[in-house]
Amino acid sequence: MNEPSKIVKTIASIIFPFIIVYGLYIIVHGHLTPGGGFQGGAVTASGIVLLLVAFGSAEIAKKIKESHLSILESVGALSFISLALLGLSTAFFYNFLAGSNFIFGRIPPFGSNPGDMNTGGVLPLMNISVGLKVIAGLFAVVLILSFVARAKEGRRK
Amino acid sequence: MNIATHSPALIIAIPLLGAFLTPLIGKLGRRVRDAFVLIILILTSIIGIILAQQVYSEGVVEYVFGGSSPSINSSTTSSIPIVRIIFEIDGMSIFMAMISLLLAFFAALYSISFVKDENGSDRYYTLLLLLLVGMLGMELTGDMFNFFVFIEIASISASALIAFSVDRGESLEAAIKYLAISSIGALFLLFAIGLLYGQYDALNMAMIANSLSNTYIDKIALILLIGSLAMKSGIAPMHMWMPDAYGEAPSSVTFAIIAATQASLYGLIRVCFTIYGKAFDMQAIAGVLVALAFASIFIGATMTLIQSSLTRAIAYAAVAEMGYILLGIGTALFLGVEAHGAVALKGGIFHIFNDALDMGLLFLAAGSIIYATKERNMNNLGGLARRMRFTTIFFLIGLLAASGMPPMNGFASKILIYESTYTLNPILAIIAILSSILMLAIFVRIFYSVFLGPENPNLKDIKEVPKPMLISMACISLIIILLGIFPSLVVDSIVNPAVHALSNVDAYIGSILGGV
Amino acid sequence: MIYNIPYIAVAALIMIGLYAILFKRNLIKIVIGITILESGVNLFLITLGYRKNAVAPIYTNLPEGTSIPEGMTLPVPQALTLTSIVIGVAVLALMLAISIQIYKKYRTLDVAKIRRLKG
Amino acid sequence: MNKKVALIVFIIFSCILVSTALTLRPFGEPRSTEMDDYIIENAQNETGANNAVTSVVFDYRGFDTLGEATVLFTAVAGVLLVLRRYAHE
Repeated sequence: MNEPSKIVKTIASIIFPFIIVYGLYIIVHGHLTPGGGFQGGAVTASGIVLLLVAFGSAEIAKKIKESHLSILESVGALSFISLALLGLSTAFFYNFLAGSNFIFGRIPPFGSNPGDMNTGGVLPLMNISVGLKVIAGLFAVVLILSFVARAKEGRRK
Repeated sequence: MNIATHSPALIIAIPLLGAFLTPLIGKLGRRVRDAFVLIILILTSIIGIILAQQVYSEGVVEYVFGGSSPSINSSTTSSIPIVRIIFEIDGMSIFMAMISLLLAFFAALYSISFVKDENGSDRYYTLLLLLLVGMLGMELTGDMFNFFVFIEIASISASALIAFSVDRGESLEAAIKYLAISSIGALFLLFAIGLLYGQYDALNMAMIANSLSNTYIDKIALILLIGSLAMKSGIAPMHMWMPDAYGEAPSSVTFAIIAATQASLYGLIRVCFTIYGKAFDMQAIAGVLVALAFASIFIGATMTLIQSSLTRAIAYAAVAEMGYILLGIGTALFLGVEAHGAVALKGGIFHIFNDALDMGLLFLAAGSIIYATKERNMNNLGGLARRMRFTTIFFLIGLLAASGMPPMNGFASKILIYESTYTLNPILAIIAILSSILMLAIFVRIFYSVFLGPENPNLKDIKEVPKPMLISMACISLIIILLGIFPSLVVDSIVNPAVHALSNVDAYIGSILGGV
Repeated sequence: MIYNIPYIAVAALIMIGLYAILFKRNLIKIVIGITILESGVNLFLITLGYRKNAVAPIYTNLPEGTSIPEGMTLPVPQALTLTSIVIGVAVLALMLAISIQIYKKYRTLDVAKIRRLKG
Repeated sequence: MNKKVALIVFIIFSCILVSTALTLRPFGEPRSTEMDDYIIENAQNETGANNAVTSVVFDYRGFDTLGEATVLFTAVAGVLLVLRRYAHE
């Protein structure tokens, strides 16, 4: 396989931060606008996959290992289930932050409103942990598939 | 925080937490991880026992996820529709959950020395715990879509485990077959759930059961539900994945997958008895189920005869055993649970427990043979009784129990099934008994060719398998013999509540919707 | 029958998927068939949630004069579809991984040729 | 032989699907919406989120989402297990 051209690499490195920021925006605004952890995580992971395509898996493999990704994924999953367990004083998955004075605790006025970040109880936190999990998980899958593709190339040469 | 109140949530949360932690714990070394997995499984079993006590004292236990109170209080149910996921645990659910816990625990114990590929064993235990989570979720949930999610967890983890020995082409093939069939089945299940949701705007099983109204769409949904769940439980025309998956997976995995298959069968029972049982006349469906049961018994018994691979032969016998369970359940549905059907239902449900133990023990013994000799073909085995004394005894117990011989537990449940099938039609009962005798003959032949007979010169220096494997086989043999001698031990304490739960649909619906 | 067109599209997608699963011999094409089948089921779920002339159930900058709840689509089918899509991705990833291993082992993806397990 | 069975299965399923599509309720006119209307009206108040879909995903049916995240976790673990020979290159 030929090395991608300089144009591809340059454009990828320019676009990359925008995709990441957009994906993170979708994750943290999940409780206000369309989107959420899964969707934003998929966007962010696709941004990283763009780098993988542009620079090749060998370059990326130097920076990040799939064992790190699987740890990151475990951390995301653990923080999600911990948030669910924290509500256990009432019930599993109880939204214990909604209506409290703590972070994200405000209740928005009923009906149309411009949107307030500081609402939603545990939902934004869950969005973030799921987002982390999805980024790590999807990227781990794509990374290992690219390793397989590279191994196949090696054999042919 | 009261553990008893939250036990329905904890029984899922603890193995899930364990599964998420296993990759991290695995970095600390092999022994720590093995101990960790076993501790998680013991903890889950303790929670299961607490939950069981609650179920047997209260009847039906509900748990509302994310509600302002985990239990349903009757004053609010009338004004607020059921929007949250509810776990609804009755005698039948907890019966299945106990089987799953038992099998998962012994599968893990057996794996400690059985799984030698250290490179992938962290993920192996992660997936084993996730398989347990999937089975428990399927059995305890009272929500249709939640059932779909857990069926997917169970089938994805099971197929990854079947493919564990990635260097064998056969196990990869079995894995993709299992995954493809499971996901097609699950998609049709989801389609049926969508049909029911579009009709009644409800996903809760009790809610749907209460509002079914015998329209054309409901009938289509019933056909799709039964078809997809029968496909997942390996019943005759859709059984082709079962010998592959059971035969090619590592034996400890097969042991756990038996429980996953039975969890799908539990879904089928739940659909037939609880969801559709009240609003629909199930006679026609029951006739179809009995026919499928006979097809399974016939195909299972005849195909066992021509196998040369040890594990595949046992896998076909498992198809036949699935047929016996379905025979009991179909007969019960046909005769009606209030009348003669109660005996059939009791036999069918008791046989679920016995099938798990008997087939499981046979697979574990076969796994020990493969572990010791690295050989699956029965023609290349022989004279193992001299070298592997304990395994021989366990295999003998397993085959006597599986073919329904009197002192074993398989007899206790099969006699109930024969008895009730006889009231349905004497010829059917005779066919069932004859197939069982045929199975015994086949098993005796297998036993002879593997354990007795001339010793193969290549197998001179084999040894008995390590202790954890022997302990798990010994425990299961002990349970089998104990149940054979004192069947009332289990029948009175856990089988009868399950039968009662299935025949009492109004209690199931009433506990969610408040008094009926 | 114009109002039933989305359901016809669902039926068509499921039929295309089934056709690929039943009649194609290439493993990758079977996997694609399962994915198309899944898209059909997802489309079905999302069509169940639509109400005529309704907007998405999001209150941020909601258009003036939207009647609540009749002017909003049903939120539950959307959540179910999201779950189902993620599950589909998971199944797809595992099926492709196993297919890769099968290809490495047998050097072919033709299901008729790799079928060692018979009887 | 096998092709014929597949054809019969395909035809049966097609008939079921088309007949279902024609007998379903009209598109865009849900028959009963009790559960969804409750969620639309109370999501803001009970969960504090403006997005009713997110409140369903993470609050009302949060347990499903835990299952969904678990499915993804399972699949990633499965892929890494199946392709473990290529992992450390």
